[in-house]
Amino acid sequence: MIEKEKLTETLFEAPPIEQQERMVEAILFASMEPVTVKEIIGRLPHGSEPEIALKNLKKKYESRGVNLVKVGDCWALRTAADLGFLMQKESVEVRKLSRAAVETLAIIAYHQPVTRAEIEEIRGVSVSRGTIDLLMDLDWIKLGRRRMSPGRPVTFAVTQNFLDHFGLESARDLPGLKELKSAGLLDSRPPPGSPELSDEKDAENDEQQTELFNCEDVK
Amino acid sequence: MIEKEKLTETLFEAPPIEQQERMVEAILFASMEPVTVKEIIGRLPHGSEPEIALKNLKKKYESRGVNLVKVGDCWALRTAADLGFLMQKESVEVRKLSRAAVETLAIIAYHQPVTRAEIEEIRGVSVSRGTIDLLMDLDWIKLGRRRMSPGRPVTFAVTQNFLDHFGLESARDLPGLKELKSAGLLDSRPPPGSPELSDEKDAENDEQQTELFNCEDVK
Amino acid sequence: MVVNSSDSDENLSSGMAPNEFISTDELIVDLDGFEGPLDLLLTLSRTQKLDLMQISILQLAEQYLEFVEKARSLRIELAADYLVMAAWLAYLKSRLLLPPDPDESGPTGEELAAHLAFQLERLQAMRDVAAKLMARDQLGRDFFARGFEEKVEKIRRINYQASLLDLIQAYARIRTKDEFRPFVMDRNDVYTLEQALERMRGLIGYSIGWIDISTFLPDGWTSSANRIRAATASTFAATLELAKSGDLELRQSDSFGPIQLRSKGSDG
Repeated sequence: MIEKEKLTETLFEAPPIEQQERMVEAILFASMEPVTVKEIIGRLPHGSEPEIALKNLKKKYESRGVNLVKVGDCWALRTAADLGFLMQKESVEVRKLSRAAVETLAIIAYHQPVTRAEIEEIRGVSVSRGTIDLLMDLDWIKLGRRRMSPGRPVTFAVTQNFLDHFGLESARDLPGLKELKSAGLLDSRPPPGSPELSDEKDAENDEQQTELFNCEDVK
Repeated sequence: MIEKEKLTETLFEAPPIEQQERMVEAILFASMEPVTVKEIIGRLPHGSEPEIALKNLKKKYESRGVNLVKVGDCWALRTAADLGFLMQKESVEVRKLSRAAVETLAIIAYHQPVTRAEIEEIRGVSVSRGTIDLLMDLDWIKLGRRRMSPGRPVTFAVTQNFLDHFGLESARDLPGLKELKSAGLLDSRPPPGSPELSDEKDAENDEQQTELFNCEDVK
Repeated sequence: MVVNSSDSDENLSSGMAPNEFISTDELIVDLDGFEGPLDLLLTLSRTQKLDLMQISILQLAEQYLEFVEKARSLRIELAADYLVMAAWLAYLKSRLLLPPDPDESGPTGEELAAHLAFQLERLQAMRDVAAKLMARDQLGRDFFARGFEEKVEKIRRINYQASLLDLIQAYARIRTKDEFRPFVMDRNDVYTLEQALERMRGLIGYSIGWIDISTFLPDGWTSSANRIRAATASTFAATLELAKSGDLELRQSDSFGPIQLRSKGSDG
């Protein structure tokens, strides 16, 4: 069997790009959830280049009632936002989020990865367990890696599902991110008089921000 | 209300047909079930002609990975029938062939064409239907010609796929018993005086072996 | 960003026009609506109708302290963090108003004020982007996913494996299994004690006088050394057995000399 598969791999060339487009289209259409490029590759015949097919499809769907959007590492077909008014039937009642939840979500999105203590410092109040739980339940936030500071606190970051829900290609595309960053409002600036801790945090934070959403990288 | 609706009908023209197509496309995409024309009409702006939009869309999707299909009175977007195979996710489990299957396969390979009764005689146990089926499924054995003996029993022989899998050019490449012995693959010491089994077998199977694999031919 | 003291002085000297404030009463009624002291400060700062970067922190501190005072007079119990903030703002106020004490280390009043301004600005910025975020088109409200999932069929394929060696060994196993049998000694060259006894008993009656033991060896057991050895050993063992039972006598003239035997019943 293995032998046969190998033969298939070498004997048959990847399908023509038009055919690959059809295949990628079918895979994306069939799924409600965004599909990773890796999964697409796994389902296409060997040697296919879904990146090209995806690029072509994105263009083809640009003016249509359904658009091809990138969500993090994934791709998904979504109805065009201007046609939302037709969809009352499909629209789901989104629970109105409390001000605390909305603010906490925004802080996590713009400052990720961010610790609970940092969220509390920014908001000036403690973050209730319920708020974090709610955002976790919505699958909008997830635990990030632990911070390398005393106590090794957990951090929070936004999820792929968050990006999907708000129609963001990546966390770099968060509205106003660039302005906030250049205004220094995303810096972790500790209160004066606590220099030792702050230095360490600053250095680390810098690294993380560069990694997660370097605005300068966005073309 | 009625007054207002009438006004809307007369004051606003139906959107251009391309726009109607986008709308129908989005509705069909997002609907959980196939949608009736009536429902589409109910959701489109007044004066729209979904029949035309549907016809156009059907044509546009004809060669695509997704097709617009009519299901009774309803319309739905479905992945193209020829791409159904993409909707299967294969998981491959590697399993060792059972001893019974390996032995049966070996007998068929060495003695082909061989009847089931002969396989059973050589193995000393009956051959299960499942074993033969499995080897057939694997495309390692096939039916040979019927034996010209009472009952005209079917015979089994190995396939080209078998040869490919085991890296053999022909069944003649299978090592004979003498070679197995000299290679240390047979560690039984036949009692003194008993004739070499291979010789005996050779004589017995002469006709068949000349045709299919003469051990003496092996270089 | 940095709130300098001259700014503060100016604001202080110009006094606070009461109509510019949200009334403290109004704020106290809405106390439950505030998400902590920072939120309250942010709301107070808005009454200055200035860019957050230009607000007077000193003025803000005064407003806050006034708010706390009013709450106290109304016997409204404020949460601890509001009081902590009040204490800190009172301290900040004194640092901003009094000339800096050269002996005192730590951050200056201006530094502390600047940080508070930063915090307020940052919180406001977070609120602005939170609003922007929520105003975005949202999945399930403005744009929609595929209405139903087309089932992805899970196929479990079993890849059976067998190597050529497996095949050959299986064949070898079948073809050689008949050649195995339970272990038994090959007894072709063994002349048993029982056989010797039987033969001796039959012959001894006919013997007269001393006869060499070798003459009792059976026919056909003198062809090979193995057979002679086996027959001799058993015959000798048999004569010992018969001598013990008193049927015959044995004699040997010297070491390694010929062994002779005679029937006990015979005379001589």
